[in-house]
Amino acid sequence: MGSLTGLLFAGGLGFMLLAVASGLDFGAPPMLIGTEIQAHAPQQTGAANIVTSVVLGYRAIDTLGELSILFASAVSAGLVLGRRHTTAGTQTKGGFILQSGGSLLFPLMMTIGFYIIFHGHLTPGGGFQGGVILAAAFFLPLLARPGARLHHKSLSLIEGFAGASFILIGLFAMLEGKAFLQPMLIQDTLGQLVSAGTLPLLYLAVGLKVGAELASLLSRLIQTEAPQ
Amino acid sequence: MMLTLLDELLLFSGATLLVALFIGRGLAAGWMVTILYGGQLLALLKMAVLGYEGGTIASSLTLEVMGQALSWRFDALSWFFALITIGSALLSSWFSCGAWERSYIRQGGNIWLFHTAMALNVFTMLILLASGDLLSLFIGWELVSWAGFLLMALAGGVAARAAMRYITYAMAGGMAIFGGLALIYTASGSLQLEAVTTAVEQMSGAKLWLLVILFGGGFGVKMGLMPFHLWQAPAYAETPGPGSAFLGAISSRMGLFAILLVLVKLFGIVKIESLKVPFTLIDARDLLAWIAVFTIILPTFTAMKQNDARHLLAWHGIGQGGYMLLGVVVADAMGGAGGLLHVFNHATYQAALFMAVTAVIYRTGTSDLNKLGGLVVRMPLSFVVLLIGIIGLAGLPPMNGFVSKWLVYRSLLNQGMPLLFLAAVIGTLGTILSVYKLIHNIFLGQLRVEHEHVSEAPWSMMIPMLILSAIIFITGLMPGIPLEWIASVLQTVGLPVPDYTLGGVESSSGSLDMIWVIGVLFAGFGVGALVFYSAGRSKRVHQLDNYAGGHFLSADVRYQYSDNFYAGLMHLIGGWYRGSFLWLERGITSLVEFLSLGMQGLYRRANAEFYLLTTALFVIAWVVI
Amino acid sequence: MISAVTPELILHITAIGLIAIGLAGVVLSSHLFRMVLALVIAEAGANLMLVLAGYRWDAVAPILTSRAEPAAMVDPVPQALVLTAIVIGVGIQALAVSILIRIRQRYATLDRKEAAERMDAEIAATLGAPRDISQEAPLGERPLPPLPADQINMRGDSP
Amino acid sequence: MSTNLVLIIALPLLGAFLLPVLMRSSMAIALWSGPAILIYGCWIIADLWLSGFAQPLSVAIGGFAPPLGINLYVDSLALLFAFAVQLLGLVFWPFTLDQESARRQSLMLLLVAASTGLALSGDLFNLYVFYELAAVATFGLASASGSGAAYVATLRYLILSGIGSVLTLFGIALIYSQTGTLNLAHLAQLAPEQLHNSLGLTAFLAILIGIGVKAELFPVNTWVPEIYATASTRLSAFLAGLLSKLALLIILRLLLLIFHQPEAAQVILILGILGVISGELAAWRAREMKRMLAFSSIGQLGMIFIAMALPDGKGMLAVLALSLHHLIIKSGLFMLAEDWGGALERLRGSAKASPLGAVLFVLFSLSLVGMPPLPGFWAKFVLITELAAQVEPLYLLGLAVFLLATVVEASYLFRVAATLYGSPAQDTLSEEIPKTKGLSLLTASLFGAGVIAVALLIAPVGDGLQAIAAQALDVDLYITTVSPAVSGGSQ
Repeated sequence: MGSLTGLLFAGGLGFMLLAVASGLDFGAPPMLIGTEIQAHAPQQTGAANIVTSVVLGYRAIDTLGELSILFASAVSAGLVLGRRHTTAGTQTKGGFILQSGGSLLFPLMMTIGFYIIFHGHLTPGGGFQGGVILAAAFFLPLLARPGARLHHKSLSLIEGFAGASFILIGLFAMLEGKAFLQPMLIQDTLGQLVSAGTLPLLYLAVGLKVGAELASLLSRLIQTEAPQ
Repeated sequence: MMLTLLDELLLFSGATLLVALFIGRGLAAGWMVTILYGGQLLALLKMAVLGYEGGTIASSLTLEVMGQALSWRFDALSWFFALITIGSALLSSWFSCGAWERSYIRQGGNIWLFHTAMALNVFTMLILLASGDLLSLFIGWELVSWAGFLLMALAGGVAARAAMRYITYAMAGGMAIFGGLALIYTASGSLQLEAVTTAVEQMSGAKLWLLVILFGGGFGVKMGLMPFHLWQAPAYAETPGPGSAFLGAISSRMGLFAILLVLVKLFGIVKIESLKVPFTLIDARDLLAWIAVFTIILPTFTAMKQNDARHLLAWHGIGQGGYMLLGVVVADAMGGAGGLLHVFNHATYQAALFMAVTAVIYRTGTSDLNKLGGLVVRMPLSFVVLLIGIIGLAGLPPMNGFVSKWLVYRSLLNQGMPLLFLAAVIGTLGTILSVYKLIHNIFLGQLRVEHEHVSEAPWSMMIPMLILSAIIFITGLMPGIPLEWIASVLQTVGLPVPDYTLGGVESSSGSLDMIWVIGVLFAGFGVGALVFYSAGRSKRVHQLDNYAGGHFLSADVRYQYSDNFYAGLMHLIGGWYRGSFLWLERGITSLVEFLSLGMQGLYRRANAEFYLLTTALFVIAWVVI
Repeated sequence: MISAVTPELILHITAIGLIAIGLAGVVLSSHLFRMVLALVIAEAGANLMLVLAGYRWDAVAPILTSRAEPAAMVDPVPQALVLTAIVIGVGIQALAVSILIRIRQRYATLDRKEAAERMDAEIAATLGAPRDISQEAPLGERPLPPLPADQINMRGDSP
Repeated sequence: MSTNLVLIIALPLLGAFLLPVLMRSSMAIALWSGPAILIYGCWIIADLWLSGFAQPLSVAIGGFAPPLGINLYVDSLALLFAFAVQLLGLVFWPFTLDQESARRQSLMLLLVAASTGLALSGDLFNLYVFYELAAVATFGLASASGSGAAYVATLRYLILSGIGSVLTLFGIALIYSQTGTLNLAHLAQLAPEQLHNSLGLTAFLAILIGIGVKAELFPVNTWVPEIYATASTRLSAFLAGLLSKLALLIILRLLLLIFHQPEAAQVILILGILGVISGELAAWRAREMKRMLAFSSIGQLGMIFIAMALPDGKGMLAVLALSLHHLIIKSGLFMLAEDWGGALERLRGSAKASPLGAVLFVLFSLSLVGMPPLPGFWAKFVLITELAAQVEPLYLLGLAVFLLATVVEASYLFRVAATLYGSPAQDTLSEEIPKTKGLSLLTASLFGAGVIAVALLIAPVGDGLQAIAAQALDVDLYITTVSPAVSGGSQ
């Protein structure tokens, strides 16, 4: 009875929302700020990837907030899980192929991760995507050797300093008399690797932070495997 | 800044509070506070021009908060009520000093809290009486409510529970007034007193009804009007003795003050009369009158059943409030004067009665009417005080209660309201019967063995009681003294003024001259005494040197029947007022409890996501469709 | 305007359908982990809805290249927003999962009702108060007490 | 210096990122850096206020003029709440010295930063981000007590809040699809043409229900009694006192600036009335201090929602007054509950052992009930005069419910007061009676002193609040201050 009601209500809400959404002019968005940003982004941020301009320029504080959320959830997970470590050493290791595959892939994934981070202002991708790949790179060996442990101390160092450097770059702009998180050092080299001023630096911070954050989250989860 | 006379009074009263608060633990604190009450009385008497000639004296303190101007001032109405307030506080406080205070401390009472609470009550009442606009009226009202709560609750135990009950009623009343205030503010955009009149002019019938119900109900709670009367008797009775005297004398009259100010002065009786109860022949004014009459009858007969002297008196206090409202609602010259005079008279005899009972408790340790008796030989002066008090309460000559009740009856007859008159007379009958129970069970009949060595109440308690008795008699003899103040009050609230003389009132339909009445009465007494002393010779014997039903008496035989007093009458009428609206209170309590249980279930058994889904669905459906 | 199944309709159906499925899942599942999974699905729906907001017919990704200017680019803002929203979602999910692990360790159950029961019992035990729902009146007495008959003496009967 | 304002968001974040690292090297620096940041935040705001802050200003982050970039909108209202955030963050600072303290303090700083952002931000999506940040930090802090009950309560809260976020995000997506902008001022300009239709209303309601989770809106507030009973008292105080008000502030801003349709107000009114009824009645039977406060806070927030639903922003002053009043009172009461938590029966006779605590409890209760001349009375007075001025019967129903709820409120609060002053049960030893003491009593006394101070200075405080409310109501001022200008429209 209750479940049927729930189902019907969910369906009803879905249809209602659909009816509302069908009033939208799909495929021809008003793009009030979108058009403006497209027009001004190259001059104001120097990044070829306009999404990057938005993420690190126009809406940089959103990005800061989102980093903080990741950080908050990592810290909270630390609070929740960190009380008693149940070592997972008893688990069996992966086979030879898994282990050596993990070791082999590690440098490759690191490279790809950093490549994506560094080209975030030019091509699709960026700090988040690259950071996730970095985290995956660290995660692979953990899967292969469940007994192994990540170095939490250095991870938290990276976490802290990467996040801090994002803010410090923003504050540095204030020292220069500009606004907080205002892009600086914009050269007229649109489309090249060294362009877009401080944006790649921000993305590097984001990438490191995301990587460290996710890696520490995942390793915590794996280390606190629930007992029977 | 020049201090006005009102400022002086309020400062004096505030100073009393501070003295009680900070040095109330000291030895002579009670005396000091009493002297300060005397000072307040003097400060009030400096404003006597209000009582005799009318006019207003404003306080120099004004405030403006959130666009609302607050002001305070005194007029004849305030002055009259303030006189009773301070007078009863002075005498109650005097009564509490010395012997009573020591015994209270011995029994573990906190005398500091008691004095502070009394002083706080007086202070807040003066603030209420001084209110110069509706907002300050409401502020004063709430302050008085909470101050009263403090005084009622401080004894703890049963008293605290009674006080809890009181504060729930008082909050409900306060919120009704708050709602009424909001309605007036909406209609006229202001909370000055004149705003009420303008608001009333504009309002439609339904809104006006609502307003009358809100204000009448709100103020009525404090007066103990039916059906909001249940809280009052236990709350007043369980307060420490002098506190009972003070509360019983004046506290619930604050409700009458507010009714006089808002409903009579600002609304106008005419306006109230114009509100018809749908489908019947009566109007709002008749409704009020009938509520008043039922407030007279039911609590009075409930009082008759009480076995605790304090509770008995407290129930009567509720009933007597009905006479005051009845007089005021009839609103002709005699009725208005009678109602207001009864405020004064009631304060005097109620205080005296509570004090006498407290004196008995002080000596015997009980106020249980079934455990007392025969004290007249041990405490003759207290007996006299109680006798004078109950004559006043019953409304018999030569005491002051007679005058005010006579005026009310006269006005009922003059205005052609025989049914109301009849009902009021039934109430008086009940009063007479029950006060006889009071004096009989305490003072008459058999002296109990354990009370053999009881002595008269100490002078610190006796003097205030005697002063009150004197006032009761003198204002009974010369009602013109208070009537002079009441004339200004009536003028202030816009009611007609009777022709009064020192001995009573004069009117075409019937005059009363108490000096003459009492003269005749005393002549009669004299004749009686002459007959008594000349005809028979009485002989004083020990109470056991006697016989009943053919048997000689011994100490273990009870020949005073105080249990199941008025058994026949109770059997006859007991059925139809049993419970007396208790069912209403219980019903509301149970309803709230039931709803509360449901709400907790709502939160505890929550499938929160389901709530969210449902709400989202319904609100969106509501706006989309 | 909806005469046939148009592409935009399908996309909207998908997005809102995901939200509805997620909502239904959260409401209906009796297992806490499934509730978290349903939440993930609902979030995916909301993200899809967000990214659809910037879609334009016949437009390219908002990246400037050396080639000639394209006719139109899609709105970059929703893409940035959805990036943020996804990461937020990931953070919350990770936290939820770690809490789930702890609940499993403490209560050895992830059943929604059972966990709620256990929680209530534990709250009642730590606070030292009976559960709110119990039939006893608070503070052991009715809050607005008609005083016991002997104290209030309403009936006036002799004790 | 208005540009410094961004520091009150940035510095706590910086501190939060670095605290765990710092804790490893120097305990002392780490311990004091958090409070130092908060004190600096207070100072920045106080400095701005004292240097003649009169006109609201808009701070563009990253130097991008709105509506392209994100801006902070700083008016007196936002500044007031931002100040309250810093101050309460300081008051409720988790001064503990254990293994977890770095994490806890770091989360607290994140919560403070997020709350400040909620108060100041002028961008819809940015508000959402800060809202989520506050939520995640709250989850972390709520589960930090480490009991199984806390975990379950947190997870239930998390899922409810997550669903709410989905709805909010959906609403934002709708708004963006319709208008193509996210800046509040810009939206306020566009709203009359584009959002005053069923689509706009749906978006608003979705956001309302989503954010209502934090604002304790009925019926998405079922987490309240669970979380408040399991989380630390200080966190409960922060959540009940401040965070709920910030969520409310967002809803208020949206309502005033963008969605001033009568239907939106009506939904809020109905939910508010239900909230008052359910909260106050449930509190009436509560058998435990923290739960009682939790339910009572639901009721109080329902009252604020009723005030918010008044048309044309008439309830602005009432919302402000009630919010600030509730903020002070509930914080104080929760501080008392820190020692007086647990069954109410245990409190019998506590007044003897802790007279100050009992007096404070009575003071807070009186103010909450609305006894003149305490500040609670004025807050309620402002509300009921506005409510009575409405002709629609629903508002009058709200008025009646409000008045009746006050009676219920008085009844249960004073039952507790009577318990405090009653005599202890015979078989309890005096050591068993809980006593208020230490830091929590001190904090509660501070709040008590605040209540008395406001009561004495009610006239200037009232004037100040009226000025703040008038400024917050001025939609044109908001738009001209931010002055979002876009040259081109849709192509």
